[in-house]
Amino acid sequence: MSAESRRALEAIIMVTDSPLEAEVLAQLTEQSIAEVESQLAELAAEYADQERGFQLAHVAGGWRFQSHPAMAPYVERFVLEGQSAKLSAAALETLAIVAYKQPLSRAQIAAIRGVSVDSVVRTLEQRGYIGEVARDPGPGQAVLFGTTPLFLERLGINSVSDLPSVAEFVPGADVVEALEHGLRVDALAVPAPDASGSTDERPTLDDLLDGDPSA
Amino acid sequence: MSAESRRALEAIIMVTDSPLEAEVLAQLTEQSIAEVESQLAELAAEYADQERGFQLAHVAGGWRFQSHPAMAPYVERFVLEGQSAKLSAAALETLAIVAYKQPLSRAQIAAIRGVSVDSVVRTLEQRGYIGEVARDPGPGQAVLFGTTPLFLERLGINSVSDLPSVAEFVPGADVVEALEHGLRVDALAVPAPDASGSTDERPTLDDLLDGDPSA
Amino acid sequence: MPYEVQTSVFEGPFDLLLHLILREQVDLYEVSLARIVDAYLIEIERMEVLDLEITTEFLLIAATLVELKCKRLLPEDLDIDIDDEFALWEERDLLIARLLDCKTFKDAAQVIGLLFDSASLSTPRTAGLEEQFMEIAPDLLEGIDLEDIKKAFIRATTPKPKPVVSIEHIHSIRVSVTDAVEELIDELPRVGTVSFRRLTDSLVERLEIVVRFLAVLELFKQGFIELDQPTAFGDIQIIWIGSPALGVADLSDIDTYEG
Repeated sequence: MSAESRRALEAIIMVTDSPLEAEVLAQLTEQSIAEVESQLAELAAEYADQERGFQLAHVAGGWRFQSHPAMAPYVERFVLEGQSAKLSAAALETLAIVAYKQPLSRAQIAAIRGVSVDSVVRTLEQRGYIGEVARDPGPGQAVLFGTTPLFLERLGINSVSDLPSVAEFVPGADVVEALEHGLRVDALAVPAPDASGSTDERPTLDDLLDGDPSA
Repeated sequence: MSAESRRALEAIIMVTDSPLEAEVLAQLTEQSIAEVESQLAELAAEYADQERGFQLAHVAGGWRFQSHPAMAPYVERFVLEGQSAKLSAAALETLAIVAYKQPLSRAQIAAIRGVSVDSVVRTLEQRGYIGEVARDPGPGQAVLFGTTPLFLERLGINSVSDLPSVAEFVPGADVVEALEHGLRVDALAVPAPDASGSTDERPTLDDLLDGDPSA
Repeated sequence: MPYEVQTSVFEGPFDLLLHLILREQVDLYEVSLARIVDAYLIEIERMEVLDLEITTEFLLIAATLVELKCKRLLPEDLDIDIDDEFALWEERDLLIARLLDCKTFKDAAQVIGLLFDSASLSTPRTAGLEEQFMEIAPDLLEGIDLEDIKKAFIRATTPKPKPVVSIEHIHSIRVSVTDAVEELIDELPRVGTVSFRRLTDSLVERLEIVVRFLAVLELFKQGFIELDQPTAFGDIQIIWIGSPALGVADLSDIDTYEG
């Protein structure tokens, strides 16, 4: 089963955006940490032998794929030529939410966007556009994010109060709730207000389809 | 220099967050697009031969690393969120129409589906699968919709021309016959076998409207 | 049968027709036209902007179906106008062509669904740049202005459409002709005579008024009521002449009585 678990390790590490601890990998592939570590070392050696352009590296207590240092000139060129400099729609939306609703937690951002925002938040943080501005006083003491002076500078404004007003715009109920509770909202779990009771006396779809003369 | 450039390709694609065009890769590695494409194909084949847990995939006009489909059970355990909810049948049908007939207007979609498509079009737009690609030059300047690169990405295909030909879906003679029978004009034609009994009675006005003479 | 489950199966008249003819193999004779017309009315109501082009097409198709059914049900007319006959065939073929088109994309949709499913087995790598390259990366906010930020915020916080559409159907079904007929049969015997304006003055939606008008016509055809309109474009008087003992449950008996 070692071949299978080695493949699984490659797959998992390929799609994560921050280094993964051997412990987590051991759980996911149902092996001991020692087994995982020996497989990771094997894989790393294989990539080195095959002179791949990437490495399996052990950084910050975890494992990740990264570009090979020898290839840095190509990556730099890619970065400098601006090909990497597109702020994705997801990143822009996240930035906008933080700008208008700060301070707020990662969980609140995720609840508004309806998806996990870890990697986007990290990118924005790394780029220096958002940062930790406070801690939630509640249990867990979640990090609360806000925009940075760099963000204001890049947009050419003095403070977030200079952002265009969105006062006339009413956000969705899910957004309001997410901001109030900081909890993830499951749209399906919320019963639609008019879905109950009133349907009883209405004709069923059987009626709608009923054309059978012999019924 | 081919070994070097293959390494460079691996390194660059490793640090991108969306599919990268062969054209960009060709510029960065100072090769022709054809050379780049053949190297990318070689790399993809190597990973497949070596039964890696990841693939080099050609999607939405670019190249990206992704986890191997066979490893989905492991990756799913890890990537819990971010997986968008499945599309409804109505949304898929609308998407199929846009994919095959683009560019086309909301009214044209509605005419094909025989239903109002306002809300489903909005859902697909919000998901980022379709978008405005042009304006009808005629009066009213209706928005014309087309599919987006994200749609191709989510479908794992490189371009809409990779979709199976629409000719494959044209209903067979049996369907045409069934429709012709069900909607036949001739009053003297033999009634369908299960319509027995009711046909010899003189139809009432209610039959005309309701088709339910004896229920 | 749970209501929602059933409604979500059919989306509109084409879907209904395709299902009835292809799956259930029923004949137009057996198909309830009033229900299909209702399905069209529901679709027209669901449109956010009343699109004249679509509405006209919907009505044309509904009219074709009614004409086909009339033709099939009424005794053979000996002096058939050959032009009318051809026109009907032409409309029928047009309708079949539309249904085939609709079916084509229904099948294509399944393949697209399968592609989605198989592609979802692979997860893309989106890790992006490593930290050491961040410093040299050009400003991501290049070319982004305040208006873009505002638009992105509005996009991100706009109410998302509910994933379940069937609720809209349930709501729309309130305006079915059958419902309106049942309401009238319940109400008219008590009031005896009433004007159409009076009958509809509590209704807000134009569609509800139209549906109620269709219901009145239906009752007139069935012989339950007399209609009187003293002046052109004046108010219509509705006079109940049906048996006062008849209730909603007896509506279906009328058919056998007449037949």
